[in-house]
Amino acid sequence: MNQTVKLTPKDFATDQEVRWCPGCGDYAILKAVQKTLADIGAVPEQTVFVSGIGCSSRFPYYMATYGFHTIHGRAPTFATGIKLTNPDLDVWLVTGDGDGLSIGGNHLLHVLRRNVDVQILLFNNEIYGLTKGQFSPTSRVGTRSPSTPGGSVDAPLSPGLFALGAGARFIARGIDTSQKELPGILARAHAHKGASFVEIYQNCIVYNDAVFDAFTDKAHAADNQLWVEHGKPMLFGKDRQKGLRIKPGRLALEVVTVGQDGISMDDVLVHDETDKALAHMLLGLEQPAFPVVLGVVYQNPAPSYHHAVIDQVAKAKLQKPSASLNAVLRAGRTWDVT
Amino acid sequence: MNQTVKLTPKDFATDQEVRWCPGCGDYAILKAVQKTLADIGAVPEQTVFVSGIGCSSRFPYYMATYGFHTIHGRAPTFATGIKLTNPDLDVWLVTGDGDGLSIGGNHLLHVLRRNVDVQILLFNNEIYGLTKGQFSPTSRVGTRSPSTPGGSVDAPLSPGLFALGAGARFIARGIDTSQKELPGILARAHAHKGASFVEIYQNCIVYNDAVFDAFTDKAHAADNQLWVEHGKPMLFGKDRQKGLRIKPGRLALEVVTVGQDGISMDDVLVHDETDKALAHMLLGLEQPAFPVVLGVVYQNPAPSYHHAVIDQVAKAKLQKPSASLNAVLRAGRTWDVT
Amino acid sequence: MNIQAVTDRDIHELDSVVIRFAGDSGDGMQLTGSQFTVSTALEGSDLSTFPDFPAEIRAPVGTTFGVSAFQINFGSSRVQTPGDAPDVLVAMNPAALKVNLSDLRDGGLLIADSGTFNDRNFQKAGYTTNPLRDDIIAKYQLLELDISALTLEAVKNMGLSNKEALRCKNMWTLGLTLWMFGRPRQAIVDWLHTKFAKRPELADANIAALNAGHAYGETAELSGSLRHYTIGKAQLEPGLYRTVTGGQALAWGLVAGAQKAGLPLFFGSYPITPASPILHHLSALKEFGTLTFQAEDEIAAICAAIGASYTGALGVTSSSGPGIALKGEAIGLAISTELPLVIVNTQRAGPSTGLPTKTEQSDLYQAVYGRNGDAPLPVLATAKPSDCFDLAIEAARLATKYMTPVILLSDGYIANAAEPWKLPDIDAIPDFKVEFRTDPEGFHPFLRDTETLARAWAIPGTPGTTHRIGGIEKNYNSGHISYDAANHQLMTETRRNKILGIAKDIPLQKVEVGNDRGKLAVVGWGSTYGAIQQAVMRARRDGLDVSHIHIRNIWPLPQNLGDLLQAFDHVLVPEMNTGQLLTVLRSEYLVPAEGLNKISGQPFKIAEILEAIRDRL
Amino acid sequence: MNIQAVTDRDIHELDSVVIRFAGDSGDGMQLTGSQFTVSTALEGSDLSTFPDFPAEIRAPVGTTFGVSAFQINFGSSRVQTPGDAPDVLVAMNPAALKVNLSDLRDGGLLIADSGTFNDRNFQKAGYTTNPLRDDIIAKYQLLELDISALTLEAVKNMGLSNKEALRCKNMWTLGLTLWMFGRPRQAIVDWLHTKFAKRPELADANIAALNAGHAYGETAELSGSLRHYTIGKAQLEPGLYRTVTGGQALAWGLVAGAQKAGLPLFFGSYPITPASPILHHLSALKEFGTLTFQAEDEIAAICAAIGASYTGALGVTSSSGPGIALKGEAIGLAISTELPLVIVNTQRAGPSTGLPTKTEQSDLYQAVYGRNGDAPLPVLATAKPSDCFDLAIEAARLATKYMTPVILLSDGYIANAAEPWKLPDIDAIPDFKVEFRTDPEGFHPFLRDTETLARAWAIPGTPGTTHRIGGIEKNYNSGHISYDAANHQLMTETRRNKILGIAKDIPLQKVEVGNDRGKLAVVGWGSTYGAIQQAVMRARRDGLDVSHIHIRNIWPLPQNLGDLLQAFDHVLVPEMNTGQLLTVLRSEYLVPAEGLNKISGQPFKIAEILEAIRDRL
Ligand SMILES: Cc1ncc(C[n+]2csc(CCOP(=O)(O)OP(=O)(O)O)c2C)c(N)n1
Ligand SMILES: Cc1ncc(C[n+]2csc(CCOP(=O)(O)OP(=O)(O)O)c2C)c(N)n1
Ligand code: SF4
Ligand code: SF4
Ligand SMILES: [Mg+2]
Ligand SMILES: [Mg+2]
Repeated sequence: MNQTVKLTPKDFATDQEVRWCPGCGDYAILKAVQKTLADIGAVPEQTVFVSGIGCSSRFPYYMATYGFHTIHGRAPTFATGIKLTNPDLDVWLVTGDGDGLSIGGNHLLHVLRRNVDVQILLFNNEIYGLTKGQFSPTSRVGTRSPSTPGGSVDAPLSPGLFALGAGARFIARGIDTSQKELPGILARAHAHKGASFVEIYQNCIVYNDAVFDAFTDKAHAADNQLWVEHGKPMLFGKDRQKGLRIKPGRLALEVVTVGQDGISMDDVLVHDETDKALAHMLLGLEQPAFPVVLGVVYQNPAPSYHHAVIDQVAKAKLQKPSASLNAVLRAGRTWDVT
Repeated sequence: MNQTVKLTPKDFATDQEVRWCPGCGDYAILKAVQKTLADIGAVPEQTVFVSGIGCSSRFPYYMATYGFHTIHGRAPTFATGIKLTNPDLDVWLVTGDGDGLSIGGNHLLHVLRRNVDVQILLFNNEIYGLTKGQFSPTSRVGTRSPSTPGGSVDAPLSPGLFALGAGARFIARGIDTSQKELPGILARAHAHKGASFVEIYQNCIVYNDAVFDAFTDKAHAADNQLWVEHGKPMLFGKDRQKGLRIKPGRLALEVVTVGQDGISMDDVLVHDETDKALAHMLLGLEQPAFPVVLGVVYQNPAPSYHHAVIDQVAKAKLQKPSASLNAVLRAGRTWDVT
Repeated sequence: MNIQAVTDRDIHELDSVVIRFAGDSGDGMQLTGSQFTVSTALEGSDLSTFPDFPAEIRAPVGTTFGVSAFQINFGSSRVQTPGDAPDVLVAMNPAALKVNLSDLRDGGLLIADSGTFNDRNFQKAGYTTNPLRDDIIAKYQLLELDISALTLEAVKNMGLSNKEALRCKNMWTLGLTLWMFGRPRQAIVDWLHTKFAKRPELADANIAALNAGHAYGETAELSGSLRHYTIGKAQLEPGLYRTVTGGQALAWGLVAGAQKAGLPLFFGSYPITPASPILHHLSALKEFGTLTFQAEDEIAAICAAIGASYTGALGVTSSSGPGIALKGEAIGLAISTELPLVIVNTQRAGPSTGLPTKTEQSDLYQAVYGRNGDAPLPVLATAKPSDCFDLAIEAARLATKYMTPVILLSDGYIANAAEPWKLPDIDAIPDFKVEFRTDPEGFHPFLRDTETLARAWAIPGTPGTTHRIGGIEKNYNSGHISYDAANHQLMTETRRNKILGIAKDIPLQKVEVGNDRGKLAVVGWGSTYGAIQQAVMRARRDGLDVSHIHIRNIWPLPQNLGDLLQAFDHVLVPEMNTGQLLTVLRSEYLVPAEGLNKISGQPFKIAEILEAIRDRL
Repeated sequence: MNIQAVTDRDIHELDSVVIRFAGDSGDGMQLTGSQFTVSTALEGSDLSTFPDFPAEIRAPVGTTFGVSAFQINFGSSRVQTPGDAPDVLVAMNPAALKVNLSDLRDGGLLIADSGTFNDRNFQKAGYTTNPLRDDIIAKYQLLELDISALTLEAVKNMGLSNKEALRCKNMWTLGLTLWMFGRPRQAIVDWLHTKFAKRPELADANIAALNAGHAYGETAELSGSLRHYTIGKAQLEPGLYRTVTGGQALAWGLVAGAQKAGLPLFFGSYPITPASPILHHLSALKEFGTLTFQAEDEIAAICAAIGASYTGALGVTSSSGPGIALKGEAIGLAISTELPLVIVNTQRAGPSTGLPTKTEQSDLYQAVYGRNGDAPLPVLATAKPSDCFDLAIEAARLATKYMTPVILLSDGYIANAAEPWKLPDIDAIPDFKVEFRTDPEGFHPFLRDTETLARAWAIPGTPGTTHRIGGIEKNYNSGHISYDAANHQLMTETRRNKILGIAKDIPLQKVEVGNDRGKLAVVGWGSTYGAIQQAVMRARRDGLDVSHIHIRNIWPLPQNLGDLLQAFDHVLVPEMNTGQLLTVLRSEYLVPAEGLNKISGQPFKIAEILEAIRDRL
């Protein structure tokens, strides 16, 4: 599975004209993914992109690999069949907040629970783009959309907390425009064995423009983005003077400023991506009181689903080396008619 | 909605012969539910039991209230339509680990996320009873069943953690045979406004007998059941000398014995059912290292879905008091043909 | 008018014109078209429109797959279709020309914005050279105008960015075309004022562009090709009119249906093209007590609606083919529990995802036969936008009177097309108030009305009638679950007879045009209505013995349909599918009907059907 | 034998007997029946069985809805059906009597365990007095034995609890019946030893009971009603035989089909009655490399299977009506992407949840027509258990050769019934190895074989053929997505013609029994095979001009079927539904076929069809 010449991001682009709206965040993600594949030395014919339906799910058409643009919400199930049939394949799954969390929530739940070895990229634009802008399960309360002219009333879902509850063992977050960090996160997702879940905040310029500005635009980025790294103190802010610590005596986090009221560097919590309780807290932090936690928030690997499945087949083959259907049919009670 | 004569549990039983296997845990749950309805003074015609498909989902036929035995996995969606249409109704939802977490996982997710005001009882017997014993999403790894003669390999889901990740605001646990505690838990679920989720460990005597013995049978009960109560220290064990405390300096719990190596009553953690982080830890505790946490683990109310939905309708009616369809049709550009 | 006369020898058509506006998704062609429609309607012309937009939300500028078009056919005679071939084509850029030119009829007028005809755009559209210099253009009358420049000129120093200024191009174009056909501007001026209430400078600029385009037509020295035409008023029935799309009419019809049934309306849906407009319209009609529930998927949408019906509302769900496919199991439950439910399918081109923004009639099999078990239900199909209103009410009537789910078929063309609609008086529509069962005496949930066979409907909250229902077979005499063999036979036959009995309660099949016996009957359903009718009318003018039969009740079929079809030597069934109604008619009546099948995602042209008629007579 | 002769004048039937074992779910009647089947088969009788169990897993003891029954028809002539009416009824308790007595033919033998005929059980069964003392019993030959006591006696001092001891009742009964019909015990003794290997005391006790029952028949002084009968061997084709159920045969056929195609088998399924046995059988055949995936629901099951096919496996999914309903959208995708897939539907009584454990043929509409869009696919239907093996292989052949999903219809009766099966030699079955596309030269995913119209199948992992597919319409010449109108028409017609073309590749329709022209053709499909054939054979013996036509290829239909049907004056179509194949035949061939419809969840009786034949001749 190793290749001779190193491929470039361009080598992963198809000749198909990209059909997203000008200015759509999907373009940036496409760029980051193509760069990632080049960086990790992916082999095009060993790589499969699977998606459901939505603007985001158009993704496979633009990757010069194998691709399957399936039906709405079901991508995880196709990916499971693909991976079980040929575990050598490197399977990427692209979905949206509607595709993956509305109609497809159950399949996402079970692909994570089973820990199928695929990289799941959820493009979260907090809206249904392709169907012209209805609110989605991640839309904030009050979202005005064609189906909610008076504002939506459904409480939004947190993709990260949902994934954690589903038993996900790799949970990361990125931003469409964070070209510096995104490829690294995607590479880690790829390196992780088992299901990896990456939520990418993606701007829908037509139907939900600027929903993420509070933490994505230049002005607020530093004070509202906390990029976590395993083993490093969780610092953020313009001159990284702000940090997170455990509220003394409580099971909660608080924002502190190093150098203020006796807070020293040692008070700042060091990120442990293997700590599930910490992951639960970090994924649950909400603006404006807290920054948005980005990067690899949780990783705690376990054997992939296909290993166990294939082991059982291997064991059966070992136990019955020369398995013959003729023999199976003739096992048990038979009689001769002459 | 108040009644004159107080009804007894018997008044909530139908004339239909109960069709579960002799010895099935469902009988005990039925008994507890009928008692609960009597205790809370439920009004039969104002009460609706909705279920999917499964042995557990046969439940409505045995309740002398309104009942809808729907299709597999979809009960939460019917319940949502029922509650929105008539919010005065008291809606109970009965599902199983297959009905609610396998085919129905997505609907359970969204009914919890939307916080629809229904009581959800999930009978978890860790097996598909009605279809003769295949493993379910809560079956432990290695479960031998007709579809997994070599043992199941899928990692099981934790219903409680799943519910928490879905945004549930009331999460409780009980045992079919815990007739002492169950009615109280069900009454609290009923009192809770919004979606309440109750997982009930239920023994399937035919296909999964004794899976819960490790903590349900007399011998092990005391040392393996931790019944939590808001504001009370989390103690368990024969003479309630064991307790939970936060591992010093860590985001984790540990079992301590009061009176041993300097542990005093004050070290034992007091249950705070409004603490989501604590709930996450309690629901994640696993045997044998920890007891099974039972009772109301988490409650943190928020307005029910139907309020917001109906408020919007009310507002619209206020704004357009004498709404006339004739007027709507004639609004905008019209012309006369003479 | 001469740009018509060139080809069309059919005098009745002389007084109608077909215009197509085509441009980039960003050029606002749908707005241009709909505003032209409004002012045309206000002038009392009959009209029919056909918006045709791309699947992509907003494809890259200048690409062929980003081209959006809007066609309108208007005139002083009955129009009924958006017209086979445009007489006038407005191409705002080379890509629009590339996609649409072949449709322009020979001798037709081509208006092109030369301002966009540059090398970058040629290349994006896949041209190597300027197509306007191509020989093929000779077939047409070309009018080249630098609309871009003219627009910029018109709105300069009005404080707009260049981008904003260019956005006014469509209004300039609209102004010009309005002048050509003597349509007034006031309605559009008013509309622009309200639309841009918050940004008056934009309103002013757009109005300036509109007027400039109009003035240009009036003053400019132009080749004879561009002249001022007058189109008389159409002979429409007297009354108050508005234009309406299928999506609007269907939403309003559902509200009316619920009112007539005396029930609250519960609408459970999950967005899908081209069905979403119904959800959008109803979401804005909450003042009627309508509950709209955007569910997590199509299954949740229908199940919530069934739950609502169970609780005493008129449950309605709406989707398109792929979404309806997901509802099959739940429809079976509604049939088994005998609860009222309206299921709207706005059909699109399939199979699978297919062509979401293109129209087709290929879900008839799914509607009539597409369920497990013996699971019959009534199926209705709308013929045109205004028809959606009437049939939505009829669907509500049948659903509540017979306690059954009803499938109402529309399609992407009907949903988006507009036509003039003589406004009904809601109060004059007879109602069909539902009476819930409240008497506990002798009640069980499957007690039946001896006449309709509908079961008793007692809803939660009613004292004394508590009961349990579900999808398992029920005892005919108690409603309790029953595994009895004879009972299952009885219940299956009862469910079947209940639906077949509806045939007694629906209009007899009438002949739309022509005699009720003869050489050829052209039998249609759904949105082929206009094209078939025009084709049959023209054929009859040419003296051909042909009749038009249009079926609204797909199942059960009208009682007299069999005899009617037997009375013709030939039966031709044009459908936008591979022959689905055909199967039903042949198996029901054993008539040797043959199909005329178009599966291109485009509506039939009158000429296509006319030709098929001629071939057979 | 005389207990036969009483009513049946049909000499060919004299040498066959129908026994029904009926008792409580806990009484082990299914075991008794299947063991009786084995030893009967070993004696070389032809046989057909009908297990009929309740929907409840284990209903409360003694209730009528907890009654489980097993019927076997065996004899020296071709048997084909489980028999219309039992000659011998074994009733282990009053509830079993209540449910089954009416089926026992007049003069038949009733064996009742008087040990269970007490007031508590009478009341549970809904009797007020002892039914054995009722007048109706006079019609039958009653043999009252306290089987409970006799069993306890037989196994006493063997260290069993009373409960365990009573569990041996069924073996005592089996022993008695084996004696009656001269069947050997050895096979059962062996089986008991292996079954209770871990608890030898139970094996011994059961064997003791078995022998005691047998000895009782031999020694006891009995009324003439109980005699020792001998039933000759059936004239079956020479060869090695075993008994097989439809579930087993289907699972094995799928494994064989994958082997013949040279592909790994991927089976994605979600449990549902009565389809689950296929999942269970395949889950135990991992040594063949079979992957079985129990998915979270039916949609996940089929989508995983499609993903597997996309990756180069033979994807298979299996369910029953309600589950198949959920797969409709995904089937459309498999049709649109033209991937091989086998979809097995083990039909049950509907609509909705219906009667899960009862059989029906009411999903034919769903199979042939039940999708959105023009979405044709081949549909096959099995006639009997052993047929499942052959058609599973045929389904795999068509799916891979034509790159299409194939629906294979079975039903609950076929799935659970057993019949003798002449074992095929797997190696002698011709294979149809798949050749994946590996040549990048000129490749695109929708390149077609000019003959079959199947598209090129290149799988992930293959260098140089990377490509993208999906449910949006594809360009005929490049496989890229295309919204072009003419292309959609071409692709739709191509998909249609590909499926219709399969008619050239399937057997011509043959006549099972009788002439290929004449007065009446009885046309059947699926599990009505045996009943129709027996009825037609009997009618012909009575000199009636009737033929039996059995259709395995439901879609496309055999090329000669139309002409064949035209050659008969009357066509009668018996179906366990309200007339579904009937619709297809009438619309395809315009033949005035009429239906004979049974929707009771029970298989047809020979007499029912025979009567319908007589009525028409
Ligand atoms: C079965 C089915 N239901 C509904 C649709 C319509 N549909 C297509 S994409 C979509 C939602 C897309 O939202 P999301 O997943 O967030 O993707 P985005 O367009 O925002 O990237 C819907 C409802 C469909 N194609 N199929
Ligand atoms: C659409 C559909 N798929 C599958 C089934 C078969 N089925 C009925 S119940 C059930 C699972 C029941 O398991 P659970 O929910 O745990 O209920 P239990 O019987 O264990 O109480 C299944 C798979 C069905 N009835 N409908
Ligand atoms: S609609 Fe939104 S998400 Fe879709 S392509 Fe356009 S900008 Fe992107
Ligand atoms: S199968 Fe199990 S869950 Fe179902 S009724 Fe029997 S014991 Fe209860
Ligand atoms: Mg989105
Ligand atoms: Mg269960």
